[in-house]
Amino acid sequence: MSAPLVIFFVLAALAVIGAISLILQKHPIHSALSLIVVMVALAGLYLLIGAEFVAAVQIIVYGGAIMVLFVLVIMLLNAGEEERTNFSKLAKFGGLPLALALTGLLAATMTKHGASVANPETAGTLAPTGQISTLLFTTFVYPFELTSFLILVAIMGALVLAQREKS
Amino acid sequence: MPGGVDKFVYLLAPFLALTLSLASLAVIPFGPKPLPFPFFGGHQIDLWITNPDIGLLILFAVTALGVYGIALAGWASNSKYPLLGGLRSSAQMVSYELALTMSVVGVVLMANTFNLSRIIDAQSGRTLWGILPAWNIISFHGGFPQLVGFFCFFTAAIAETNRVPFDLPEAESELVAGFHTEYSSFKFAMFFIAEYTSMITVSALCAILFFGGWNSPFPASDFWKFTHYLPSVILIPFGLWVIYDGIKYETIWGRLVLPVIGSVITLIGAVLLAFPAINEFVQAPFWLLAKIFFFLFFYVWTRGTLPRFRYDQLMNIGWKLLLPVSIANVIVTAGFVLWRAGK
Amino acid sequence: MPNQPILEHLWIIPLLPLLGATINGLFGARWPNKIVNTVALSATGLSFLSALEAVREFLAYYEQMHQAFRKEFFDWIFTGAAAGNFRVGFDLQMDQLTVVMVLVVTGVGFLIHIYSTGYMAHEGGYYRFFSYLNLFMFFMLILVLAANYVLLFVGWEGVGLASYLLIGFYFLKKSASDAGKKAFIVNRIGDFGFMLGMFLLFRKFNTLDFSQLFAAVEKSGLPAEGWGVFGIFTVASLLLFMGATGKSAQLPLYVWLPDAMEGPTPVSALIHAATMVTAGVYVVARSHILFQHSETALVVVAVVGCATALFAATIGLVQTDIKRVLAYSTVSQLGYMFLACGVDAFGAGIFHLMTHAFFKALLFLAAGSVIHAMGGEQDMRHMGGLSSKIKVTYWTMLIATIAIAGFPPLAGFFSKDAILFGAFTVDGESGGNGGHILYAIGLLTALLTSFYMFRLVFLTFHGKQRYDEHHVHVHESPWSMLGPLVVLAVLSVVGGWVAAPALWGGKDHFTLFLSPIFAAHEATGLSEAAAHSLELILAGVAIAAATLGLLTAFWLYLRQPGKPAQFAKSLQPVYKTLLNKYYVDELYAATVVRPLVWISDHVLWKIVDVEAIDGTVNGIAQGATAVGDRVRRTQSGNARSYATWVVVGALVVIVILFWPTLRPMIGMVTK
Amino acid sequence: MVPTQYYLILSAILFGLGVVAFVFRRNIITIFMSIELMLNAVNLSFVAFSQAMPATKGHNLDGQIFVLFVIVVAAAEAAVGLGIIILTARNRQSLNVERVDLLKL
Repeated sequence: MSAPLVIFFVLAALAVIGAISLILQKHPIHSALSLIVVMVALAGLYLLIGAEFVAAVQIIVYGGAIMVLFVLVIMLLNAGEEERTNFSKLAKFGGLPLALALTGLLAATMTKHGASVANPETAGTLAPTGQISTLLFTTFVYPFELTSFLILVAIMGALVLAQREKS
Repeated sequence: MPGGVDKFVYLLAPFLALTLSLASLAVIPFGPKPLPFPFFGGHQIDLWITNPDIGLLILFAVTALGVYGIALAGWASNSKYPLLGGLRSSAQMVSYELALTMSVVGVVLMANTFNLSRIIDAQSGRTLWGILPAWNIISFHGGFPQLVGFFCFFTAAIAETNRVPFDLPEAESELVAGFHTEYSSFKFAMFFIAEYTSMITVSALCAILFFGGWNSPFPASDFWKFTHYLPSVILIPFGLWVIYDGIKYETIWGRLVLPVIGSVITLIGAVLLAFPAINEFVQAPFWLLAKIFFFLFFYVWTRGTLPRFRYDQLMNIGWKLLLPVSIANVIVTAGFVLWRAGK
Repeated sequence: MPNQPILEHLWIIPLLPLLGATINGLFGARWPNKIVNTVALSATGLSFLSALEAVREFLAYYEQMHQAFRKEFFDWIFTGAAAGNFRVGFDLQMDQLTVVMVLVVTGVGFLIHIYSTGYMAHEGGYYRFFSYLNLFMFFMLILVLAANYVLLFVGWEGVGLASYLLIGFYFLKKSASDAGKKAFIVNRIGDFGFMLGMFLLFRKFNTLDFSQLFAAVEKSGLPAEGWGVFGIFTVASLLLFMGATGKSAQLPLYVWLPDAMEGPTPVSALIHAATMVTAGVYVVARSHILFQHSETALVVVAVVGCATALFAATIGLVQTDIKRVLAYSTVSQLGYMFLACGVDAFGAGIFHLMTHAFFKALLFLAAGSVIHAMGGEQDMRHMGGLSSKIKVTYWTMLIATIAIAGFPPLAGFFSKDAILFGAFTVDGESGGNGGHILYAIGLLTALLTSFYMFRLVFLTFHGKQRYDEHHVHVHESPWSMLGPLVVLAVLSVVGGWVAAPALWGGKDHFTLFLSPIFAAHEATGLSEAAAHSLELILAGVAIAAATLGLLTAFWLYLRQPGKPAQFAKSLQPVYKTLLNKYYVDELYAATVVRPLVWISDHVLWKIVDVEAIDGTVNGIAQGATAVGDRVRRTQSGNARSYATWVVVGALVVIVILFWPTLRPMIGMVTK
Repeated sequence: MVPTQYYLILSAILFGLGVVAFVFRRNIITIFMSIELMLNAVNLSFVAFSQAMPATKGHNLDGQIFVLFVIVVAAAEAAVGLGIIILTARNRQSLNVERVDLLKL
């Protein structure tokens, strides 16, 4: 068993455990921490794949910004443990089997298609970060600009939502 | 351990803080050349732990995670002052991280890489007709002097490390001791080690990104060879002064230890004098450490000088001053880089 | 070509009354009677004048063209070639037939308008009455001027509407509104046939324009259909005739006319005696080419007309309501006209139509005057001895009676004589003797007619008065009413003289005038002289019959006033039957009305409407509500349920997208 | 060298776990986090594919670019979503989605 595989399995186990604990934890903060674990593990996987830049961005944006926001909000709203209501019978009984079926189907189809499209020759070629920026500013420049607009709108929306109305 | 705390998180917080800030040191290169003499059977040892292509990014990633230590500590303490402290720190760090990252982009543009050692190499040489070292802070070649960038970066860095005048998370006058009110003993110590470590990291970053890293300010020509003896010139008198000062120290313990330390320092200076090879090797780390030392000094200096900002001022500076200015800096620099590339 | 100021603008003639109707209808309510009068009378009068002018111009025009004047004003309906180029224009036409009709309608109409101003003076809804009356004039003129069946049908329905409105003029009286409804509904039955006939004709000849249609008929080369052949012509003619029976109150659809007497007397005079009820005759005459192509149709028309004539006359014998007697006599006279048409003596029919318009209008108006004098009393048993008190009315009425009874030299004699002659000679070549039977019945009817008419006169004006002097203050009507009476009386006298020369071997000018339209048929297999002598004989016989009737009436109602009652007793069943009009209304009620009501009530309303229609609609509504109730539960607002639904959706999408990939796997799993 | 399928299966599992979290947690914030988890799972598959796909002009980074976009969108989403959450919590005094079911704020 080669080193990458070992690393992969360690990280994968980490991620899965984190996700499970995200589900099982009672307190949102704990869920948030579990999610952070998942994200870090994923960042590691990205590094393993060879997507350095994505890994870094994953940590910086997800770990450093988004999750911090989550934690911040949780602390701000002083969210306690969630109350275990079960108003939705559908979710209570139908949720788990459906989710499992979905997972199964996804795994099956993706592996099939992954096998069909993946070709090992070129696999794993490490992509220098420079090329990403080149692509980003040439091929994908319009989507990129669009995302900037998206962010602008998001900022305004967040401001409008979060401000207390002046009385 | 105070009652009613969330034990796991309460313990996790300081560990997180410390590990992350120590980890951030891992990517900082202290010198270009590996140790001249091999260890462990021919293994050559560099002056850095790792030097990845995206070193800078990784650094930011790790520092970005650093906020959790404080925020979680504040929350886990199950007490209102820490909670407020945690809130403040997380908000503050998230806001200033933007300015921090933005202000660095200029440098990255000029060096065209995230790799720290290569950034430093890009600053070797002279600028302005050889008068000045080609440090990003003043260099015209390859781009535009990052003066503005530096100020933005340093301010943001101070805020990022929760130091005066941005130390609202631990503002004694308002929140007893901020996020670590409920901490004591080594957990408390961990927080402080973490804080100072991140100070060091940030200072190192300043030196590397804007002040030419390990490049000496003097030209590399033979005429300026004598500057290579600066280390010993500084170390030997300092060591002698330590010995002298130690002998007439109050406590017996001091009288024993200080002279030893002094003599060691003096010895190092002497060794450097004696062995030019080692001296040459030491040049780069020396300058880098000197710069780091300067910034640490600056930290303490500002702490002794400036009063603490109000929270709204803090936010205003972060969002309305630093961020726009750094973005403008990026734009200008990018323009210059383009222009230079065109030439 | 002489210039034709009016003829080129025929639309003026119908438009004027419409104008009057509109103005009165819209503003009359606030106006004093004078202004209403002015508007209504000027509208009708002007249209009468313009009609005269139009006729003059037409005659001049006919001198040169020798064809009907026809003008298309605008397209009303035009479907492209896709729908068979069905064109209905607002086309008016003028020919001899139209001339007669237009003159009768406008002239008599004008007189009756004048009369109404006096008669209705004290009635409420004065403006309304005149508005309706003008409206009727408009539609009637459209009817007679129309140059195609559809436009004619517009007028046809319009006069039906006007008659409905006017019958129900006293709509607060239940009997009146009922009568109105009855008239309307019964007419619908006829119109149904009429429309079918139109559809059939269009289907066959692809046009409904008179000139084109008849031209097509002529050159379609289709053989005339003999007795018992039910070809296109027979069916179409009979369908049209069905409409005619409805409008002209023939068997079996006559029932509405007697009840229509609920309306004001001028209305009875104008609509239900002079003009509208003759529309059926007009239509038959107008479509005579169709009828001539079908012996069956003609026979049917003749038989129906003849039967109606006798039938109504018998009923008229015993009626005591003065207006009802006249109503039945109207029905009977209309029967005469149809008889004429049936025996292919269209000219005679139209001739009788004209004369009848004169004296029947006069009769009604005089009756109205009597009623006016008696203060609303209509029962002849409560009259008598009025002759000295209301002289003008008496004399005019007497003239009219003599005219209708068919004494020479008054109008009725000539027209009736022409009809009888036609009937007698109809089957000259075809050796059958159906014509003689018709003739016999016609003669009998004539006898009865003169009998009940004189009965009416004697009961009303002679004998000792049977009313209470103190309650009823008898008074002569104003000249606004008497004037028209006199004019009509004169017309009733001279109206027939145009045909007089026939008696002494001359030509019947009226028939001559119409001859361009009705190919004048001298189909009597006899020589000129024989025909003349025969005519004289028949005339004599007719006079004899009329005299007989007169004498009988005189003997029964003046000499021996007790006798009628005795007869009534001795002939109880007959008398009762006649009094109750052969129980026809009851029969209809039993066979048609009650079943219809029952079906409408128990089936159409309680089952179809309530159960089926409302049931369906409400069912749909309730279904929607029920479904909504169920579906609403899914919209719980509970995000977790939504999430689960999303998962379901995702599953479905994946299965659909990757079915090809999945199928083998499923196979593996199942294996 | 790790086969691409492993990554894909892992991402599928993570996604499924995210779904489960979405369905079974009541706390709005946690649900939001589970969405982020799902996004991450998708990102992983993106990156895996970008590594496995045949290279175009040297390297094939489309997958990674997509990931970047996803992250940007996620950031925007987080900003707005958390704003909404704060507002909701203010008005409802509850973070339980099952208590916030009026389909309006």
